[in-house]
Amino acid sequence: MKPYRAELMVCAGTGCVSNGAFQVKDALENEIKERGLENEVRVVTTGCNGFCGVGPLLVVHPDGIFYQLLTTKDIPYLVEEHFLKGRPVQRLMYTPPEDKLPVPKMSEIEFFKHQMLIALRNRGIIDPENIEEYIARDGYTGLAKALNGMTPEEIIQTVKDSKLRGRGGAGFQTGVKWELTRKAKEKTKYIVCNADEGDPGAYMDRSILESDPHSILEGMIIGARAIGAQQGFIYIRHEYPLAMKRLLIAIDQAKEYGLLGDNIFDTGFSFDIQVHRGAGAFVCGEETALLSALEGQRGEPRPRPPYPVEHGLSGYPTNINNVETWANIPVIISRGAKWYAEIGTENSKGTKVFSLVGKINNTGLVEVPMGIKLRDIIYGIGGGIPDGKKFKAVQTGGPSGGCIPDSLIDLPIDYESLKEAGSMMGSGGMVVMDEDTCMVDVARYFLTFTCDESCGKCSPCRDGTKYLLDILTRITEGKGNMEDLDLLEGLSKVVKETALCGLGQTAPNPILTTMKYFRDEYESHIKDKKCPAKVCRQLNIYTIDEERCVTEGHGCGVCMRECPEKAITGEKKKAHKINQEICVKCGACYDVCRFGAVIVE
Amino acid sequence: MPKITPKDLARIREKSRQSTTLREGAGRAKVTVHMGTCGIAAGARDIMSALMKEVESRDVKDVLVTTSGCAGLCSREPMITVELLDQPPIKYVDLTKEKMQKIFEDHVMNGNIVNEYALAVGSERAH
Amino acid sequence: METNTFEPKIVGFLCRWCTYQGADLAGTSRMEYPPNLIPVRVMCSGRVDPSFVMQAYSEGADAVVIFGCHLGDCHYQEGNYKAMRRYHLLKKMIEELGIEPQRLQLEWVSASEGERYQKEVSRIFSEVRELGPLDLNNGKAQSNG
Amino acid sequence: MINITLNGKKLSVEEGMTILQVAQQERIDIPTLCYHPLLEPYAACRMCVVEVKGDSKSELKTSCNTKVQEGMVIETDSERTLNARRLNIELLMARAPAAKVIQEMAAQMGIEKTPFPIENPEAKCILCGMCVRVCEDVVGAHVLTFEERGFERKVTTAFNMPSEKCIECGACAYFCPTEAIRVEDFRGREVLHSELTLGPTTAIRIPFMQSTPNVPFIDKDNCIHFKTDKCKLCEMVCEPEAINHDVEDTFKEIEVGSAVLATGYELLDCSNMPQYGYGRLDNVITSLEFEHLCHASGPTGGKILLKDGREPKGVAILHCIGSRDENYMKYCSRVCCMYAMKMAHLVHEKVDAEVYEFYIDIRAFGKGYEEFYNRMQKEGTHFIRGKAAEVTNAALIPEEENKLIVRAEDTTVNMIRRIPVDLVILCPAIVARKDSEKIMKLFGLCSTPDGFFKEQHPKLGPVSTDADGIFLAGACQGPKDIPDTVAQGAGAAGAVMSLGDEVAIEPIFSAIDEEICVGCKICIGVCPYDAISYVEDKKISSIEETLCKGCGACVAACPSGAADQNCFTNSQIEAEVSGALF
Repeated sequence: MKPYRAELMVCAGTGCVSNGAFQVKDALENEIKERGLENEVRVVTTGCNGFCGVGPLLVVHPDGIFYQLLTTKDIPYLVEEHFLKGRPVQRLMYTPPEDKLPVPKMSEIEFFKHQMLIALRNRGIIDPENIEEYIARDGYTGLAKALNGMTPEEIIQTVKDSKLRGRGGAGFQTGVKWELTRKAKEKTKYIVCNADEGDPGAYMDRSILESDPHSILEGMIIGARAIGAQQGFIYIRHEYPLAMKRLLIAIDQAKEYGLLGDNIFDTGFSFDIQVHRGAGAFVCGEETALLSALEGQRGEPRPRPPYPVEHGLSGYPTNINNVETWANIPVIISRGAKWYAEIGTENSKGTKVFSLVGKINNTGLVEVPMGIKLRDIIYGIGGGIPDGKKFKAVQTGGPSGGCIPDSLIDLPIDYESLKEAGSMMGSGGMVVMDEDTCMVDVARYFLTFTCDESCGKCSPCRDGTKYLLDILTRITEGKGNMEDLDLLEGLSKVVKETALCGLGQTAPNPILTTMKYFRDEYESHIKDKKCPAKVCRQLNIYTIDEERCVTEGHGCGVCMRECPEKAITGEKKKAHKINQEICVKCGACYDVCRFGAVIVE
Repeated sequence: MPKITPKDLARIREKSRQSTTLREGAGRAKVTVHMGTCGIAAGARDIMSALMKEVESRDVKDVLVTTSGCAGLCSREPMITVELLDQPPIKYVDLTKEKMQKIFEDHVMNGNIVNEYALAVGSERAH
Repeated sequence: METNTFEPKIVGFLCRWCTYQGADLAGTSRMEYPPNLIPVRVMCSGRVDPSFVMQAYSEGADAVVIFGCHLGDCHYQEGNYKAMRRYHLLKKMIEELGIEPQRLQLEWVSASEGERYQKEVSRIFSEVRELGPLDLNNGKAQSNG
Repeated sequence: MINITLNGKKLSVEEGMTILQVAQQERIDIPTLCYHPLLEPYAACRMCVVEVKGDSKSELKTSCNTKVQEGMVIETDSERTLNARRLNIELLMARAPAAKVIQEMAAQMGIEKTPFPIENPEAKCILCGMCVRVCEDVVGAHVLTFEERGFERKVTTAFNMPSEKCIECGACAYFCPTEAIRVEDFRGREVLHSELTLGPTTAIRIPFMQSTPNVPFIDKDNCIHFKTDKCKLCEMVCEPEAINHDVEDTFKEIEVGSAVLATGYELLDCSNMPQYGYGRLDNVITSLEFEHLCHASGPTGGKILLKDGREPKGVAILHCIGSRDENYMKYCSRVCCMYAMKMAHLVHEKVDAEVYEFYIDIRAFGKGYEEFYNRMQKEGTHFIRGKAAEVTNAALIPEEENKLIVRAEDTTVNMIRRIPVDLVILCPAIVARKDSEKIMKLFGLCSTPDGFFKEQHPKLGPVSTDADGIFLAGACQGPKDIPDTVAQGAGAAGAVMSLGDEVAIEPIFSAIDEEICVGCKICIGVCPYDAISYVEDKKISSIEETLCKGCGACVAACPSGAADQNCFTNSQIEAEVSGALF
């Protein structure tokens, strides 16, 4: 392998790619060639780095300099200064929100500093399309160990001892699940990797698939060995074309190297993996629905029992784990259960990847040890709330998780505490909300999603979520009454208790938690017909500060032109007025007034 | 290609070590070539290529080669700084290709400072 | 137009199972057909010895018709096939002798086909009437009566 | 055995049972909508939830798919359970307000009104998936499916188009708990299940009340299993395990000396005669269907009812439908006049209705028949001499509204009459069975021009046929009433009996003159009955007289003139030819 003095790791995760990472990469390569540096400096495309909020980004090794928000225009200057002259360009570095000085080194950026990478261990460090780079980072040593030195029972025992819990949401003990599948009577067994990540705003699985596909393959091969499966499936959603491509490349490479297929490592153990594209139904992330989809049926959940470990794909015992769980397996095997079990809390071991989004300075993917306090994630890694606003709540666990209020900011994050707070771990979505967020609107937003994604099989979920959404919409439009709150609560509880699958059982969580922690907001919507956060426009009253309109804006009349209902009247250089009887509260006047003369109450 | 064995894994790992060492930023030695305008004018590029050639031909995995801007001593360019793990950095000045080879051989590989080319032993770092 | 008043003599060999019954049916159904065909009942069309046909010509018949069951329906399984083989040979033979081939005919009529029997007999009658008398001895047809 | 506590009662039940099964065994009522014992649990309606109490927490579980486990404590009517069911039924009430089963279930729970908005007050479908599952899992036709998801979910066919894969089994409608699915036949007529015995029929049935043996059989043409290879529900429910779909028809060969054919007749298919509206208009039926209707074990228990359940006020009986008709059957079907009068008598007896008989001639020729005709005239049956021209539902005057109008020329008064009635009974022609041709081939028989089997002689051999040992009885020989059929049957049986042990051989046979035969063996080749053998020591051929059927093929073939046939000797035929030409 030809040595280079510097390697430029261009993030080619979906986030950065959509912001133009490939154009930046091409520009970099051109520029390097032009400067005659192609024998010294190499450009490598990696998977997602996690800090997606500032992409396209570039990490220069060996110095570890982190460049953000790159455009093709920046490239010539960057190459000349840094790679030719050796002067890192401060202008393109990350500057923390409250600081003036840029932080040049990736390892010193707050966002990265507090993370602990296990599932994401290779992100940004290896080329995901090159198996040798994965091997160079101790890849497939776990597999070698598992196949050559361990019995299936020992592998299962190791996973059990590590106390790894399923990262898909429910948090079932992975080792126990493996054992159940292994003990099932049928000889034919399957394992499935659930890569149907459907939570809006969450993309940890995609990131792992894009940056380190081999870690999943390795995990699955070890799992297959332990369980006794002959065939594995990866159910990946069609919306992840890049992840899909890299996965297929990885499978081809693994087959070429004899790590997949017949007689792996000459141990007589054979295993193959097939990739199955999903068509993007949220419910297919539910394991029984996923199995239906894999069988070619409608992606609908089936009643459990029987559980997939006994009666899964085509009736055979099937073990389903999600991407992040599989990615943890190789490290647990190669470094041992004891090492892993030391990370995290009593009942939740290891690390968890969260996708930190919403009203937060540093959006991106973070992997942190279990038990970390919410505060550390939001204020430490996340860099706090933008514009100095107040933190209000955080929604964890995707659209069917719950909202955790600021009063619980010191809550340690693990499966049990989140559940106790009315939310859940889910697959690791984390949506941060500031004081400008209306919690009723938030609940309505998430219900819109779950209602839309309900498969419609069982009536509580199909009809229940629809009527829950109806009631919430009613409330946000100021048409609610206090009986609605009882109906909302009662129906939410019944849906939660009686829905067929996880989608329905968790769909009311946003309502129940917001009602628990922010009941006053609901009451304000109903009793006072006011939205405290001024988000629900139907409840707002728009008026014009006449003095400001004249003195600042000289009666410019933009609002008048913009008003679709012609509710605003006035003349040039005189104060304008809104006729409240005609006003439909669309908020257009508020959006266009440059002088702050339109007031929302 | 034929199937690989666990032993092959180690071989591949070794082979790819160079790049991963770079990315982990943890080499035994680090050579900084000062490539400010002055350095380039004085022939730092030749020094750099000589250095790269050494690294390549000797197939060393644990030496990081990097660049920096002007070190402020423009009259003595081309100039490099060699840092060995746990040792203070050494600056070499007025370099030629031949000198570079000797420094690589003696200092980088074997740990003996080449006093005749050295400017001084200092504590400054590249960044 | 001169009307043809020639009354030909036609000998018909009728299979006992099909055509004879069919002829019976034509009779009981009160169907009209020329009386010029004189039926000779045989057990089966396969029973018709070629010598009978030749004898008929020699004794003054203007035409000979063999009637049998439809192919596949023979009471004796395959007698009508035997008749059909002989019919084709006979046809060649009478041509050699200078007799018009239309003067020998083979027809299938089943027991339920009284109507068909009537039609076939009428047809054959008018064809033979057109041909005129069979002249075997240089224009001096031998007449027995 | 597993020990559980159900509603406070300690029970020991079999392993593998579901909670619902145990509850049903204990006569505890758990409401279900999407559950059917013959289908896999679907657990979608969530009505069957029960509370399962554990050590630390209690959970609501659907009883249809949850199997009992050791130590389970189950409450089927705890407040929590009832509350969940109540809200669930309220949701379904909003979705399917017109579904009777939902209304009843809600009423039982004391719910009058749903708090949720009703979008379509006509809606009946509760999306229990019963139809889809039946079509998919049981029938295997894969026609029905769901489209859309969530609230918009619907049951439909692929692309919302009529599916060619539908085998028209009607299972979906049968399983539908809310009558949201109904079956209509291709003429737009709705088929009710009570009517199935009159229309398309169930695949398992007892062919008719007096059938022997009196057991159900599977009609392969209508059985779902033989169309899709699935279903077999009957096999599942039959406790004595008497049903086996894999049994193939077996053919037994029985050697007999003679056979009586009594293969019967068919009625002319009236749907090919559009003027009478059969199959197109409601309440136009055939005489056989009327017979079925009147039967005590028939669909109405012997009551004469119209399709909508009303009693008819006027009944028209149309004679000679396809009989005595140049376009269909030229012959008289013989029995219709009398049975038509019997039907008129039945109508008088059972309902208060006017009866009109449209006839060409009344043929009451049997013993006591004319007397019955007179009696019917006295009973008030209107006899209209004139063949009915058409049956229509197009009313011209108010009295004809919602009636069937029979139009005919009354030849006794020389006028066209339109008579409005409620029920029209057609008396179709009796015709030979469609498969009679096959039987004729099989037995070497002939038919008369009308297609019925031909007897040997109309007067001298009315039961025997041209084929030895084959006899006829009943309507296969021609339209016949019951007394005639019985008489002919007795005659046929008698003919068979009189055959005795002796074999009657043909009076006509062939023989070979030993003196003339040269042993060329040509005759052996032509004999279809293997009746000729070669006598080795005499070097001649010889005919076994009992085997010879007397076709004379050998005689015609014999080159030496040794073979001859008695009664039809060569010289006899030659003489006959000579005689003919005399």
